[in-house]
Order: sequence, then structure tokens, then C-alpha cells
Amino acid sequence: MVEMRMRDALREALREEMLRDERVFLMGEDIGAYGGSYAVTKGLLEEFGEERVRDTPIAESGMVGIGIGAAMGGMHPMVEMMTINFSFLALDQIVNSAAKLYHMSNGQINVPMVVRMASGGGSQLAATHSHSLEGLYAHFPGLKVVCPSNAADAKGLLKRAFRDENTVIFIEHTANYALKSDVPDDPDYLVEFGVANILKPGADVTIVGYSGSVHQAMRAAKMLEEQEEIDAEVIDLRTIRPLDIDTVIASVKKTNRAVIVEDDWLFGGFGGELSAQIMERAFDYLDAPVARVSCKDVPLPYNRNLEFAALPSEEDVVEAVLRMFKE
Amino acid sequence: MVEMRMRDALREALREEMLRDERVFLMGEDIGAYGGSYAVTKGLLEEFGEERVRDTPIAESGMVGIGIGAAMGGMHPMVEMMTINFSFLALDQIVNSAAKLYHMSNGQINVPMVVRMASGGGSQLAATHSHSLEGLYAHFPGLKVVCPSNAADAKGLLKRAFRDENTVIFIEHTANYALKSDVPDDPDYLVEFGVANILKPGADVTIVGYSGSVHQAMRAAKMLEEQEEIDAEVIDLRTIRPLDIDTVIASVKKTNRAVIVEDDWLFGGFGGELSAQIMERAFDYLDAPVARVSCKDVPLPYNRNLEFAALPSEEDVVEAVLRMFKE
Amino acid sequence: MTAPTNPSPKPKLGEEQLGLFLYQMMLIRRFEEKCGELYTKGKIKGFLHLYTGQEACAVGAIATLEDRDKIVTHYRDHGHALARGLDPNRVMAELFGKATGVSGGRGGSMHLYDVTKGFLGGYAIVAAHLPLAVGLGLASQMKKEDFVTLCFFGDGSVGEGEFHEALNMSVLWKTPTIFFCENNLYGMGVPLKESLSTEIPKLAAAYNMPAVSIDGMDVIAVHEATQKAVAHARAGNGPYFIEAMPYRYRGHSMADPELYRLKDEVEQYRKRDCIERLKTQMMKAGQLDEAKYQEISARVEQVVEESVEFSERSPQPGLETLFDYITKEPARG
Amino acid sequence: MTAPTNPSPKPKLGEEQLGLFLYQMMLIRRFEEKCGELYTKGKIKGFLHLYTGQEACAVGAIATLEDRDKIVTHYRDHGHALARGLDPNRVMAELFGKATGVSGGRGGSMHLYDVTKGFLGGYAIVAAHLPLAVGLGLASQMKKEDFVTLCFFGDGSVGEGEFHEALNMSVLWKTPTIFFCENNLYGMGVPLKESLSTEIPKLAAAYNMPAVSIDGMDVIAVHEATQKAVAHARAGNGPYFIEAMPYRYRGHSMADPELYRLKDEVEQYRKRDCIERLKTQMMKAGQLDEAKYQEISARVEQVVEESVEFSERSPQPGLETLFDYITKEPARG
Ligand SMILES: Cc1ncc(C[n+]2csc(CCOP(=O)(O)OP(=O)(O)O)c2C)c(N)n1
Ligand SMILES: Cc1ncc(C[n+]2csc(CCOP(=O)(O)OP(=O)(O)O)c2C)c(N)n1
Ligand SMILES: [Mg+2]
Ligand SMILES: [Mg+2]
Repeated sequence: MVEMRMRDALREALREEMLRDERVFLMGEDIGAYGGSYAVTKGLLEEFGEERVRDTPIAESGMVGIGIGAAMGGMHPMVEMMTINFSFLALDQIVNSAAKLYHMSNGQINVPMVVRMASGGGSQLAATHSHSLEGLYAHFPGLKVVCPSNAADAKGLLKRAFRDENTVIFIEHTANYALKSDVPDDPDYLVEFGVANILKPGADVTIVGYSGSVHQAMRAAKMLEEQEEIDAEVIDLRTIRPLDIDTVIASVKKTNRAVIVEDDWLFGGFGGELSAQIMERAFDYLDAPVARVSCKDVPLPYNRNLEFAALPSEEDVVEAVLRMFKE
Repeated sequence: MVEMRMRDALREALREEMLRDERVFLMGEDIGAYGGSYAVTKGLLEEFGEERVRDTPIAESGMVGIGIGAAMGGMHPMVEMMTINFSFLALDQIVNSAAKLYHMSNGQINVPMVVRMASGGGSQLAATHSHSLEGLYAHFPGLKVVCPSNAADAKGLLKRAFRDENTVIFIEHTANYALKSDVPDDPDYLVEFGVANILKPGADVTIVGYSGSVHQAMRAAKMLEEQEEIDAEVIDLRTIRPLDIDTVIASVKKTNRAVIVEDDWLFGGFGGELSAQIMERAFDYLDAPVARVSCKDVPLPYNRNLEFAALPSEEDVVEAVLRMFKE
Repeated sequence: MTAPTNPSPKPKLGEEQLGLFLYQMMLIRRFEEKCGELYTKGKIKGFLHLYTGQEACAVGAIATLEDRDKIVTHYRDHGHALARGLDPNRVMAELFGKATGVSGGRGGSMHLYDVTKGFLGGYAIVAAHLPLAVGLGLASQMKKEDFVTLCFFGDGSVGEGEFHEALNMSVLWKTPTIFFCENNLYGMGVPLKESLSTEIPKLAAAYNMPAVSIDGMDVIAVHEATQKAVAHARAGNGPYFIEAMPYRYRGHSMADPELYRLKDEVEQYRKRDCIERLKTQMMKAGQLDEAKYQEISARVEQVVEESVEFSERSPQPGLETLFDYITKEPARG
Repeated sequence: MTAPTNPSPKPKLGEEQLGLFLYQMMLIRRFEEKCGELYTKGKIKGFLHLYTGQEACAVGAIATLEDRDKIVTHYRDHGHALARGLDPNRVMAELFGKATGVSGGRGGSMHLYDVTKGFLGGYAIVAAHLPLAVGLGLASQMKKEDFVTLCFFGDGSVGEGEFHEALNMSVLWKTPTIFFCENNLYGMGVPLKESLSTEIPKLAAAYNMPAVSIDGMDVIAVHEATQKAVAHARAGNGPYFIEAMPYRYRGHSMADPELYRLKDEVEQYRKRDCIERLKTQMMKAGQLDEAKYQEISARVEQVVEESVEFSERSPQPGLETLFDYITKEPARG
């Protein structure tokens, strides 16, 4: 176990996988000499050279398409989209090529590729640079969508992504990069996809989060415990496709209440899917409607006060829980 | 009232709006001499000339961006994406420019533009050409998303779209193009956004659809009535952003049961949002969990049997309703 | 064997090779005509884009490849598949949506795949497969497998942003990619001159790669140009661009009402037909006589008929396979 | 007024105009330096991309425009905004996120807008505003409003597909668009030669539009070239492409550790500084003396200080405005 920040854990994962498997190589904007926009790939160019750490032109669609081609040719590329905001430009390649080739070719061609991107608001980057669209990617059959909340998971999940035979969308919340936690140094440390993590067991209400929102969930749980004597169970989904709905349902059947926290807009966010599934599978156990705490349905403004007002907070979670107990 | 097919009603709407407002012009692939992939723009080049009916190169992102620029410059463009499948390529422009400019500019710039696209499966066009992604667009604040189910609505909604000050995503299910209905010939005939249509009143269960799925809903209602003596209320949402949730909730409070039918994939589809909202607002009225009937979570296969097995059918709706009454 | 009276182009290719070209072009022609019929009868569904008029491109170009080389192409892919030697039975079965089809009935006309032949697919999003071809080139370099990738696409693709992104990166990274543009003058109903502000080879050359324009109705010219391109790419010199000019005899797809061009234009181009041209040339050169031609015709007819029968008697994919091939499991561990 | 001893470039511009150039460049320089300080102090947040080193581009080019003309640019937009005459107080207030900012505090550094000045914004998705500039050109044509659109972007944009799509359609439709590429040699940390397989003007010219490359550190050269471009576009001849070569003195953004270039390189370029150059030139020509220069300096200092004070004392946008400006209602009816 070594304590490290999530960005360093991610780098370790990339490094170890590159050492383990020569099919693994990296592509993206400024991942070389610049070291990556969020310093995740820092030092890898020096260690692995220009063939395996490739700076690309600013051409998201092309670079993902090239990643797909390389995967078809037997490589296992990691394509860094810099941020999820720029991934719109590559969405066609991700959805129509990467996610569908295995199916369209009747199983002849699969696309082992990891597409990494930073996500999330809260840094006053304004409307075009603050997206949280994990749920958008989770909508497409053929993809896997990973969204770690801490350094240890980030490492284990990213290493696991390079063992997958399919395209994995790996989304890193910018607010998590600097968070530290103990990370196993075993080079075979993997975190399986589709296995949620119960971060805090509890009896009274289930709070579900992923990526950045896990931390609001945990802080809210603490506030509920200390201020309201409400014992919340907190679940970190880790991956949203595959989704470990069983763990969520088991929890809700125990607590009879569920709150979903996510950074994305409420309307049409992943929270809707999760809420619907909880209702479908635990209807008779619910003492109150499943609640959603999400971003307000506005483009994120630059101004700090407005941005904070738009984003979900631990107070919002506490409020949602209390409302449930009042009704 | 004139009986006409949806494609002809759409053409009428375009024609009337072009006659009414000289800011309106059309851009898209093969909308000119070819007449449009689905023959919606047939004859308009001849009537309005090359300046107002512009064939574009195959360049979806560029053409939507040009539409946005033209709108900023005082025009009211209609950009035809041919099909929703190609709109992935323009998603960045739609989401990051069209939807956010009004906000980012603090209300100085708005983008009055209509982006039309055909959607839906069922024609054996295989995995990349069969998307139903209405919900994807509905996720973004700043956009309006219209999905008519019949010729009259199509005309009234499309005309209404050209009165809007914002970007309207106008999605036409290919299976609806040839459907006929009576269409008002009043040039001021408009259908307001955010007003759902109760196609069939009923007392026992609420079936909600939009675009293509409205027809499965109606056929299912008929089967339920004739074979099971179940009296279903059928609601056509018409627009999913803005969403007329009030009409849906009023209906569910009366029937105590709801089934959502949509062509899109179940996981992360718009149905999840709707289901969650129904639960949130009518929890105490629900006799059973809200049910969703959607496309199976697979890329759509070319083979007819497989494709039909994947897509939702009226039988699936009937089954979902019956299951509700059994539980 | 006497030299042809017509001095140019000089066929440097032997009788056997030319005979194969003729056979392949005739096979594609007949296969496509049959597909057109079968579409009208409802045996083939979805979108169907026929290749008639363009046979010289697929046949001349693909003959230059070795077994380990790869091909990616667009939705107008039957010709490329047959020229690469995919089993006509399994290609036709795919169009029927049968389990025996090259893509198990999941892909249909626009998505033919046969990995054993390096035929890595037909793609239906215009220009989306160009980056794939560049990525395959990277794999070839990094795995030192020395294969080249031949990438077919239409003139319409040139307007897409991915065309630009792919060409640029291909030159930057010197990938062994042959960009083969079949400029049949139209993208659906839009004439190229209305959708592109320049000439295709001029644009391609601006990225600093060799770019040539050739007659796409002349299988020998296509073969020669592609041979050069393949040699260039294989030698590690990076990509090569070929614009070949054939003509599409049929509408864009079976749904095309062809309002945008005159029947007369089609007739003019038919006079330069690639099959007629090679046939005449070979006859003049004493490499073909009427009997031999009839023999080829009969063989083609038989192969096509057999493909239809095979498809008719093949089974549908079972409904229990609906959830197959969504993701590949398990992980490599 | 005596002629300058240095014969080329011959300033055809009068003293007043040159004085304005000098003032504007100095204002931008000082404004940006101040922004850098304020960022370090946490007064400005988010991403901040400074324009120092490139002032000649904004100033020389924008001076050629008339009031009705439009500008779109990328996220490195302070220089363009100030050169267009946006109120420095309101530009600074925007960076502070205040309600008095040009975008009401919603946009921040990357998204300055002032419609009254035809300043239609800074855009943060690389190359996404190029098509917007073409669309504005269409509007100008169709509404017969005779305005041209000046579109600024960086060398890094050239790799994007939208660059290609915009240039092509612009030429096809002869829109009055001036594509003004500020080639500062880097897209973030990637040198252009590693991200583009060719030279920018060569590529632009391949679309069949005039394309020139000029010194982006020489405000007079920039002005002359843009004047030609504007005249060309205004006369209905379609788009025009300018590659100007300035140099970015600071990192890409305030977050840039600048690992990819040597301090020495920056120093070399600083020797060619656009402000120093014009200052020397004007002094030699007798159009400027030390006193006048100090006067301008003092004015600049005052304007920048005042902008900071204005911003400090301006109010935050109210929380009750959170849901403002999502969609514009009601419909036009
Ligand atoms: C991204 C995208 N946009 C639009 C279409 C619709 N479409 C299919 S084929 C085609 C024309 C392509 O023309 P070209 O590249 O010249 O090939 P050809 O059909 O002539 O062989 C169009 C517009 C598509 N499939 N993908
Ligand atoms: C589509 C997209 N991809 C990536 C980015 C991240 N990014 C912001 S600026 C930039 C470099 C742009 O360089 P250039 O166009 O040369 O402009 P400069 O910053 O040098 O003025 C990059 C990669 C982005 N904003 N948009
Ligand atoms: Mg073509
Ligand atoms: Mg630059």
C-alpha cells in the first residue's frame, strides 16, 4: 500500500500496463512533452518513447478512429480525450464504430481500447468545459463506462480496462485527481467491473453516487449521522455500465429509501435510469419515492456563486434525505 | 382539413414558413435536386431557388455550425441532418454552440434554428443507421426536442419551431412519414410546445409514447380494450423538452398505472427520466411500478427477425400492462 | 501472343491475370444485377448500393494486395468483397440476412466482414473508416507486420472533417495506407463540383503525400497505379492517394429516384464500360475469344445462381442469438 | 514628417493611426500582465489564456473593419475584444465574474461577447467557431447587409475536421469570411510541425482561396494584409486566408508548466516584440518621442487600474438569475 493521488495512481496503472503488454500504447493531445493536461501521463514519453506515447493533432474524431483501427490491427490503445467536453467530436467513432463493430461483424472484430477523459464542473470553466456525461456513454450497448471516485479504484479499474476485450470509456472527475488514498502496489491489483463498493454501511437510507458525487454522498452521510442520527449506507457504483444494480437493490430493500447523487443535469441524467430501476425492482420496499440530487438544468456559468448554486452539494443531499423522513 | 402524409405535411410547413418569413432557408445533404432522402423537401428548390434551398457537402458538423452562424446573423435556418445517425457528428455544435450561446452571452445572442432529422429502426438498416436518440438531445438545457407522431402535429409543430427563438431539434420517425391524417390548411395552424396530446382517454392504465412509439401504444390500447377489457389512456408527448409532465401525472393519478413505450434502448433512455418523474410526483398513486417497454439493449441487427425481436411491439406493451394487473 | 494494335495502355499483365480481372469484373456485374432483382422481390432489404460501373476499381486495386494486407471500405462494398475473394455464397447470404452470411446476417449489405481475408468491413458512416485505415497502419508499424491497408471511399467523403484528420495524421505518422477514392462524380445526388471547392488530388497533395488521378474504368490503369501506391506504402514511405474516376450506372441506392442526372449522361459513360474495354483489348491481343468469353459468362452465371440458392436454403439466425456479440467476454485476465 | 530611414515596410498609415495601434497594443499588453497577476491572486479563475506577444495581430487586423463587421475568435480573446473597442472595465469585470461583465459573469475569460460592437464571441471548442464565421457570411449575403466576418483562430485548429469543412463551404458559397490564423507555433505544448503534415497557407490555398503568410509581430504588415483580405471579401470574391506568425510569450494558459520549450526560444522572439518594433519605427519617423510614449504608458496604466477597480466594486450576479438565459421566450408568435 502506498498513499498517492488519483492522478499518480492512474499514471502507475498506465505504466504497469505498458510494461506488461506491448500492445498498449497511448495517444492524445499533449500527453507527451506537456505531460497531459492533468499531468496523468507525465514522464511516460521519457520512459516509453515517441512510438508508444503519441501526441496527436487536435482532432478528436480522427484520433479515436485511429485508435479503433489500431485495436482492430491487434494493439490495445489508450486514447486520451483530454476532457469529456471534447469527446462530443469523437462520439460518432465511439458509438458507431467502437461500440458496434463486434456486433456488426458477428463477433469477428472486437475493439479493445481505453478512452480516457476528465469530467465535471466546479472549476469555473464555464458552460462548454464543465460537462458530466457519464450517463450519455452508458446508454450505448457495446461500451463499458467506468467512473472511479478514488485513487485505489482508479488504478485497479484502469488496469482492468486494459484486460477488457471491448472499448472502455474511462471518466475521471477533475475534482478527484488530487485526492489521496492508499493504493495497492501489487502489479496484479485489479478492480472488477460491475461491482459496486459499499463505502459506508447503514440502515436508514441508501445514498448512491459515482465519480465526483461519491464525495458529496459521504460528506452528507457524515452530516446525517452527526446532526440527525440518520444512518446512511453509501454506495459507490464504480462502473455504471455494467451496473451493479443488485447491490443497490439489496441495500434499498434494507433501508427502504434511496437518494441518487450525480453531477450531471437532472433531466435525462443517469440518475433517472437508476431511479427507475430501483422502483422497478424494489417497489414494495420503498417508503418514499427515490430522490435525485443533481446539477440544476442550466449550462454551467463561469461565476463562482452561480456555478456552486447549480452543482449538487452535500447540503442538497441532506435536505433530500430529511425531506424523505418528513413525508 | 386535407388528408396528407406526414412527409407532405412537413413539406407544407416548410413551404409556408419560407413564404411567411424570408429569414427561413434550408440547408442539408441532398435536399435540393434529390428532393431529400425522405422526399420532404421535394419541389422546394424549384420553388425557392438555390439560395434558400442549399445542398451541402457531406459535413454535418460544418453545416450545423454554419446554420448557427447564419442564425446569429439574423436568419432562421433549417438544417436537415438527413438522419439522427449522422447527427453525432454535429453534436458538439448543437450542444456547445447552439444550446449554450444564449446563456454564455448573457442573453445577447440566441440561435433560432431548426435541426431536422429522421430517426428510428424497423427498416433493416442495421446498427449504425437505426438510432432513436430523442432522449439524448433532451438532456441538454437550451434545446427543445420535438417528436411528432402524425401529419397534423408534424405540420403544426414544425411551423411552431420556426417561431421559436431557440434551437429546436425536430425528430421525425421514418415509420411515420407515410402515415396519413387530416391536416388543417390554415397557415397560422401551430401546435404549442410542451402540450401533450391525450389520444385516447381511459381509466385503467396510462400508456405514454412519443414519435413512433405512439402507434404501438395505440394498437396496444385497442388490443387491451378488445381482448382484456382494460381501458387504457394513451398520451402522445409531442415534445419531450419541454415535457408536459403535468398531463402525464394527472392521468396517472387517475389510472394509478403507467407504461412508457419508446423505440430507444431501455438503459439510459428517456423512459428512465419519465419513469422517475412519475414516481417522484405520483408515488402514492401508483398501484405498480411504472413499466418501460423499449428497445432491447443491443445494436440493431440487419436480420429482420432479430431486428423485430429487439424493437418494442404492441404485444410487449400489452404484456407489460397485463403483468401490472397480475401483480 | 501478338502485341495489341492499340499502343496505350500497354498491358504488362499476363493473360491469366487479365482473365482473372475479366472474370471478377463480370462476376461483380452479374452479382449486382442479381441483387437489384432480388431487392425488387423483397429478398434483400434495407439499403442496397450497387457497384455496377465501378468494377475496375475494386478488381484492379485489390489484385495488388498480398494475403496479409487489409481492406476497409464503405457501404458500397460488394464489389470489394468479391474482388478480395470472399465467398459469393456467404456474401449473398449476408444480403439475405442469413446465419451463413459473412456477418451472420447482422450486418447486411453495408457491413460485410471477413477477417480471414483481411476484409475488415464496409462502413456506413461516410468517411468514418478513413481514420480506421490509418490506425491499422499504426498497428502494422508497431507490430512490425508489414501489412498495408487499402481504404476505399467515395468522392462524397472528401467533404467530411475526418477525411482531413485522417490524411494529416497518416502523413505525419507515415502509415502504410492507400487512400483509394472512387470519384463517381456524385455523392448521392450532389455533383462533386457543387460539394467540393477544389479537385481531390490537389487537396490530397497539399498534405504532402503523392496523389494521382486515374481512369477508374480501366482495370489495367487502376492496377498499375495501385501497385505503385502499395510499393510506396510497403517501403515505409507513408500513405499514397489515388483518385480513380469510374461511373455509377445505377442510382445511389435502390431508393434513389435519380432526379438529378440525365439518362443520357449514364449512356455516355456506359460506352466506356470497364468490362467491354478489357474484353475488346484482350480479344485484340489474342488473349480471349468468344468461346472463352462465353465460358466465363457461364461460370459467372452459375456462381451467382448458386449464391442465391445457397442463401435461400440457409437458416435465419436464431432468436436466441439476439444478445450475442454485444461485448466480448471474459476479459483477458 | 520625415520618411523612415528603414525603407521596408513603408508605413502608409498616418501618425494618428499608428499612435492608436501603439496605444492598443500597449493596452492589451498591460491588461494581460495585470490579468496574470490577478489570476495568481485568485481574483480571476477558470482557464486564463494570455495574449502577450500576439498584440499586433488583433490590433492590425481589427483596425481594418467597419462598425457593421463581425468578429468571432477563440478562447484567447482579450486582445481581440480590446482591439475592437470593448469597454476594458466590462472585459475585466467579466474575468472577475461580475454582473457588469460583458457576458454578465456567465462567460468568463474564454467567452467575451458584445453584440453592439459586432463582437460575437470567444469560443472554447477548438475550431468550432470557423463554421460560425461562414454562416455569418451567408447571413450577410442573404440579408444583403454587406458585412464581413473576421475569424481568429490558432494554428492548432488546423488539425480539426471543422477547419476543413468550413474552408470548403466558405469557398463553395463565396462567403465574405476572413480566416485569420495566428500561428504562434504551438497548440498547447505541441509544436505545429508535429501536428500538421504541411504548411498552413499551402493547405488553405488548396481549397482555391487566396492565402498569404505574414509576420504577426508587425502590426503594419498585419494591417495591410487584412485590408486586402477585407476588400476581397467585401467585393464578393469570397473568403481570404491569412496566416500571421506571432509568438506567445506566456504559457498556453496559466496552468501550463511550459516543459516543452526553452526559455531561450521565448527570449529570441521577445527581441522581435511588436510594441518595441512600432515604437522604434515611430520614433525614427519622428511620429513619437519619449514624452508622448510615457503619456501613452500612463494612460494605459490608468485604464487598466480603473478596470480593476471597476471590477472590484461591481456586484456579483444574483443567485436568482441562475435560470436566466436558458431559452429565449416567448416565441415570435
Ligand atoms: C456521415 C454521413 N452523412 C451522410 C450519410 C448519408 N449518405 C450515405 S452515402 C452518401 C453519399 C456518399 O457519396 P460518395 O462518398 O461519393 O460515395 P458513393 O455513394 O458515390 O459511392 C450519403 C450522403 C452517411 N451515410 N453518413
Ligand atoms: C475540440 C477541442 N479539443 C481540445 C481542446 C483543448 N485545447 C484548448 S486550446 C488548445 C490548443 C489550441 O492551440 P491553437 O489553436 O494553436 O491556439 P493557441 O492556444 O496557440 O492560441 C487545446 C488543445 C479544446 N478546447 N477543444
Ligand atoms: Mg460518389
Ligand atoms: Mg497556437
